[in-house]
Amino acid sequence: MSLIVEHQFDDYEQQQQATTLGMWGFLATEVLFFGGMFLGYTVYRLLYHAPFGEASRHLDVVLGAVNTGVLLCSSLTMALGVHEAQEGNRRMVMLFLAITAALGMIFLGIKFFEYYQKFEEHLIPGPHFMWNGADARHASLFFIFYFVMTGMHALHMVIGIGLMAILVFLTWRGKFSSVYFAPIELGGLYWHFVDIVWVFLFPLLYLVERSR
Amino acid sequence: MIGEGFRLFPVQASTFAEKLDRLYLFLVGMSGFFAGLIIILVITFAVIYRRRADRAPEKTRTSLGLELIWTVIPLILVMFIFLWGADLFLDQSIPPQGAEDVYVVGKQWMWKAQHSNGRREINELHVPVGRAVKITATSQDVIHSFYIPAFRVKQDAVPGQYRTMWFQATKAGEYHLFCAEYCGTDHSKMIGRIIAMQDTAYQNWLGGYTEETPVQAGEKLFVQFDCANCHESGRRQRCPNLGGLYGTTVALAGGGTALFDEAYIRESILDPKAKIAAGYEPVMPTFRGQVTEEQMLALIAYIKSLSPNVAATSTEGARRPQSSVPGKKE
Amino acid sequence: MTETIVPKKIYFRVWGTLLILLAVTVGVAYIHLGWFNPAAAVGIAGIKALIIILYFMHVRYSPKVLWVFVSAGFVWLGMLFLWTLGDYLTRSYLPPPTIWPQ
Amino acid sequence: MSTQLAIFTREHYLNVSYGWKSWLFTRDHKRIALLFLMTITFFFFLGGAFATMVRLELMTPQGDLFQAQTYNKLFSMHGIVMIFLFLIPSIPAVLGNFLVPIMIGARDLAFPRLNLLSWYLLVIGGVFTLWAIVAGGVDTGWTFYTPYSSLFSNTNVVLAVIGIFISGFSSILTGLNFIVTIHQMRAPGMTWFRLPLFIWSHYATAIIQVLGTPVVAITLLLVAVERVWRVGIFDPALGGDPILFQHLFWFYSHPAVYIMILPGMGVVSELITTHSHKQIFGYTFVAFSSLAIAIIGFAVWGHHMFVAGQSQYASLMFSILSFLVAIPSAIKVFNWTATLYKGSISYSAPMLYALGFIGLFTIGGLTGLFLATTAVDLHVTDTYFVVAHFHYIMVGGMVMAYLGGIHHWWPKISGKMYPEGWARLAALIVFIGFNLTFFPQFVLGYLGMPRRYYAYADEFQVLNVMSTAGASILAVGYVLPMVYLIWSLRYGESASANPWGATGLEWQIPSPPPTENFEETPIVEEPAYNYESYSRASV
Ligand code: HEA
Ligand code: HEA
Ligand code: HEC
Ligand code: CUA
Ligand SMILES: [Cu+2]
Repeated sequence: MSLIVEHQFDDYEQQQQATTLGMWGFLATEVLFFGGMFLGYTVYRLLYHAPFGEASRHLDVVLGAVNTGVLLCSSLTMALGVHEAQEGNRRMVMLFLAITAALGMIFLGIKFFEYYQKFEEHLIPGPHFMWNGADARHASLFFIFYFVMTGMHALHMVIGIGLMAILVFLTWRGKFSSVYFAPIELGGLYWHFVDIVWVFLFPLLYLVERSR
Repeated sequence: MIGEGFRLFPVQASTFAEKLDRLYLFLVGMSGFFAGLIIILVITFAVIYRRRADRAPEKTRTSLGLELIWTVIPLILVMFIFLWGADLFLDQSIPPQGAEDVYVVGKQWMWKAQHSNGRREINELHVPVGRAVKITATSQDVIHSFYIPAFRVKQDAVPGQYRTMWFQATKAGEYHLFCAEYCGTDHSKMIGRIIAMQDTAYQNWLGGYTEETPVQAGEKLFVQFDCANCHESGRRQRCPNLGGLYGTTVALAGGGTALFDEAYIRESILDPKAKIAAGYEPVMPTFRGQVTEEQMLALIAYIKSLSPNVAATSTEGARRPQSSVPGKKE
Repeated sequence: MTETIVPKKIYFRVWGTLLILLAVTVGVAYIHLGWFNPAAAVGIAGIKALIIILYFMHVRYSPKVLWVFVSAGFVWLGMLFLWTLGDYLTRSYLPPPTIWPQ
Repeated sequence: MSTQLAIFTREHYLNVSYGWKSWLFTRDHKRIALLFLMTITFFFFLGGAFATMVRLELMTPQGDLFQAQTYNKLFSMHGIVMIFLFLIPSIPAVLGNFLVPIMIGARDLAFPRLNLLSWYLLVIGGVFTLWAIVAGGVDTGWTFYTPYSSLFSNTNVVLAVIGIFISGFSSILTGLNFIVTIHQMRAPGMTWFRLPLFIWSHYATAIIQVLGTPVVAITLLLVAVERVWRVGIFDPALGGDPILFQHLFWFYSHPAVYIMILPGMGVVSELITTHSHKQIFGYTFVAFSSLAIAIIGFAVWGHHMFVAGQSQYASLMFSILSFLVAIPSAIKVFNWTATLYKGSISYSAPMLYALGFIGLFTIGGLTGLFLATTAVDLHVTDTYFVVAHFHYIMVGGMVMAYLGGIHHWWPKISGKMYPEGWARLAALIVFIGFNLTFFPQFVLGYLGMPRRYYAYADEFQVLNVMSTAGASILAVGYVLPMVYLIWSLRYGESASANPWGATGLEWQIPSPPPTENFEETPIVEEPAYNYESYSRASV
């Protein structure tokens, strides 16, 4: 187990700082990537307030809330994983990362069940969209956002789970130590970020106008 | 003017053109001054201080004073230009009272226009000299842009939305009409003529025409599409009376209000369930796919005419120069 | 950059707070509060995001440059929202002409 | 190192290893820069070929050479290739890649593998775009306005959009790499205010690349979704607002025009100081104006939408901000001019390009003020006035700066001198051809000739013929450097480490530099452009 310092860096410290900055820079691009969709959503929600509320009531709050809980738990286990990495407990790291990935998969499972429900209810926008409330057009607009945004989020989850798998493997191979664990930390940052996206998606999509 | 041959400055044929050209020439002058200044300085320095073996460059001094000068002077200048431009722009955004109403629909790749008395034109538009003309434009497919260089005005025609612009011609003649927003294959063929005529000639041209006005056409359509069946018969209790509503704010079922304007009427016809008037059942069927954009304009004109106090002066549009996105405002 | 090892206790506390906030969002959504509903939803989400960033993502224990990097994305997102909504919220509110020079 | 012999035997980044693998898998920022150079040169000439055909069609008022749709595809692909595959990567990915690490005294960029990935992404993006072209082209214009692009056009929009999406990530990675490198890898003593201005402008550029590009990526993705599934958020039939697309598109694409000028400004700052042997006038003002442009530049995008139907208030807001963003550019121009005062100005080819840049950029920028004036824009938007404005800045400005930079650092990059006489001639031809091509377009624009027209009214013909004539001169001016630069690789004189008598770390190391740039990490003790102590010796 040695410290890997790439030739362009002076020392390990500098490499560490550079990679952390780089990761946050990347996350800033992700903020704006999702931001574009959030903006579209906000504009249309302002314009078509009522139909959005009604469409939102067709989503399942219980499943959504459970899923949020699942993700928050996975964030905890991720943070604990990094903590164990700092302390150099190889087995605990593997355990926590594996749990994190498993929670991620539970999330995706629930998500796909929801998609399936929507499919059964003919709520997929397009020629087969069926809506018996008022204002089918704007409702279908809501569902476009629902699918595109959660779909894009799910894609990020899939990538995150892949990363966890790789990290578990590398930990198992003994690549990390209490000094060198940067990849785990970066993986953690990515995971938490994806979690944050969902933290916003949940109230915006599921809780639009529940009080009516 | 069409067919006039080579020139370096466009004809000036509207009130706005005169005002705009003054601003433009000012800008040309100012740019000429600055560009000239920079270029002359650069050339002079390059010649005087060209590299010579017997001369070393001098030490660069800094000067906060100079920096401030060339920050503040341009700043003041551009703010002046901004105000001048903004003034003209706001003028241009607000059609004057009593302007001649013309409806324009863009579609790939032609312009259809209709005058207030119903006379239609394709790729041509007759306008009076000396009177303001207000164009309300929309599009049936993609975005187009209604552009009359001689008048220096332009407005995009956006599908699903109504946009207005206005001008007042000052010189009789034939001018170019262009589509200025790229709209597909024959974008460059989506052109036509604006024919500005003296008011009397214009009235003759218009008056010699007997086809129905948009209001009349709209009235017929109102019957033809069976709107009247609900909105004008004894069933009035079940359906709102459309008289006197234009320009007012109507209450919606489930709270909220909406301004009864062109966009709202359009939405009520195409998508009646989007906004339900308070106290009524959502039984009105949609007419999406049945009403063309031109028929829509006629229906709107008719429904506007049911609110005589507003429609007669046709100022409502004036107050709201660019109708909102359909469904805007809750 | 994390020389500081955050005690597990803090992680559990943060996690507890997040779950409580989740319950609060869902609860608030069912009480009719008018414009406050969306504001609360977004506000609570913002708080959750903030504590995830500060604690789980260790920003609280990081140098100031990192704070700048973290904020940048959100500040820029703010600009995107501000100017775009600036258009949508002021469309068609132009005042009537007072005197028209004819 | 001063003798001929030493240069032939010395090991440097070009001769450490041979074979295609040593290039395609390299992590050396200098080699990656050369990979970028070859790629974007290809795209430049491809874009230029489309421009040539556009200009040929416009010689006559009737649409006679091509069919309408062919013409539409030509200008669309001209715009797409030139913007996304040539100009955005041009200076940052080539000169920036080569010079940023060297100028700050680092051995490489922070993430060399990411840097290589960035080149592969550009190539893959380019391949998709080429595929779109070969499969029949795209006819939406480079702006992809909906609903035309999403529902009406029947060309290869999806392929082109994927190409741009991927090359966008190339740009993001380059920017990310620069930001981290500039923060973390400066040599001892290289404080922020000793950085060459080239670095400041690349830092500002990188901010835009990182924070702007993702928005256009998602926007174009949404257009692709709408095309493929035939439902989408910009569809007016569903109540979607086409203007929302324009907001999202310009949120990136206006700042992107500063991606396309800031690096050029950085290059010009270097050229002006070096070739007049003089410290820059007002270093801090020039440095901070780059940041100001990058930041304010994000708040002006609505000036592309004055007649599109946004609220008048928003239009006024965007108008005033556009005027504000012009001020930092003005500051730069004045400071460059002041730098020349009492300098020792050489007429070498890079300097000719730099002086040309100042003049042409000024004209392009000032006409930007016309467009930023709401009332004037009502008339000239979507006419040739706009076309002239942006070619003045992008071709007259950025391409000039790019060529100037390539000449200036050619000795460093290749180890050979370019032929000075030919180079000056080429600079002159470019300058003349350029003005002849694009100045008449200002007049055409105010006369009211709309852009993207393949057939036009007869009275516009004279000016169009002038423009086409100019374009053919311009083509000669661009082909010439390509020829003699390649020629110089073999027959050029060997270059010394510092042929211009310049300050700056890149000139302290041999030409071409060794793989790790510096034998030992340099220690910086003086501000940038410290010519006072220095110049007499090297005149
Ligand atoms: C590198 C690219 C680049 C750059 C740097 C700029 C710089 C500027 N641009 Fe330009 N622009 C484009 C590329 C660029 N533009 C492109 C590609 C389009 C068309 C897109 C399309 O539709 O296809 C466009 C379109 C465009 C429009 C929309 C036109 C329309 O479609 O209707 C506007 C409107 O405001 C505008 C304004 C400006 C301004 C104010 C600046 C300013 O930043 C300029 C600042 C510079 C100066 C002012 C000169 C230096 C100053 C002096 C010498 C001192 C004197 C100064 C003062 C008195 C202030 N540009
Ligand atoms: C980096 C950006 C860039 C560059 C460098 C250029 C370079 C040139 N452009 Fe550019 N142009 C744009 C960006 C650029 N353009 C954009 C963004 C648009 C808008 C597109 C849209 O509307 O969507 C546009 C649109 C545009 C139009 C308007 C089309 C229209 O609206 O209908 C015109 C017309 O004259 C034009 C001309 C030229 C010319 C003559 C050059 C010259 O400088 C080019 C000179 C180079 C050469 C001539 C290459 C030499 C190569 C050869 C000679 C090889 C030839 C080989 C064969 C023919 C096989 N361009
Ligand atoms: C089946 C009966 C019926 C027909 C046919 C019908 N409408 Fe209606 N319309 C209604 C009812 C009921 C309402 C009120 C509920 C609502 O807002 O949808 C209404 C509302 C409207 C409104 C909004 C009025 C307001 O106060 O908000 C407009 C405008 C309108 N109709 C126009 C038309 C036009 C134009 C046609 C024909 C093309 C038409 N209607 C055909 C029943 C009908
Ligand atoms: Cu219609 Cu262009
Ligand atoms: Cu712009």
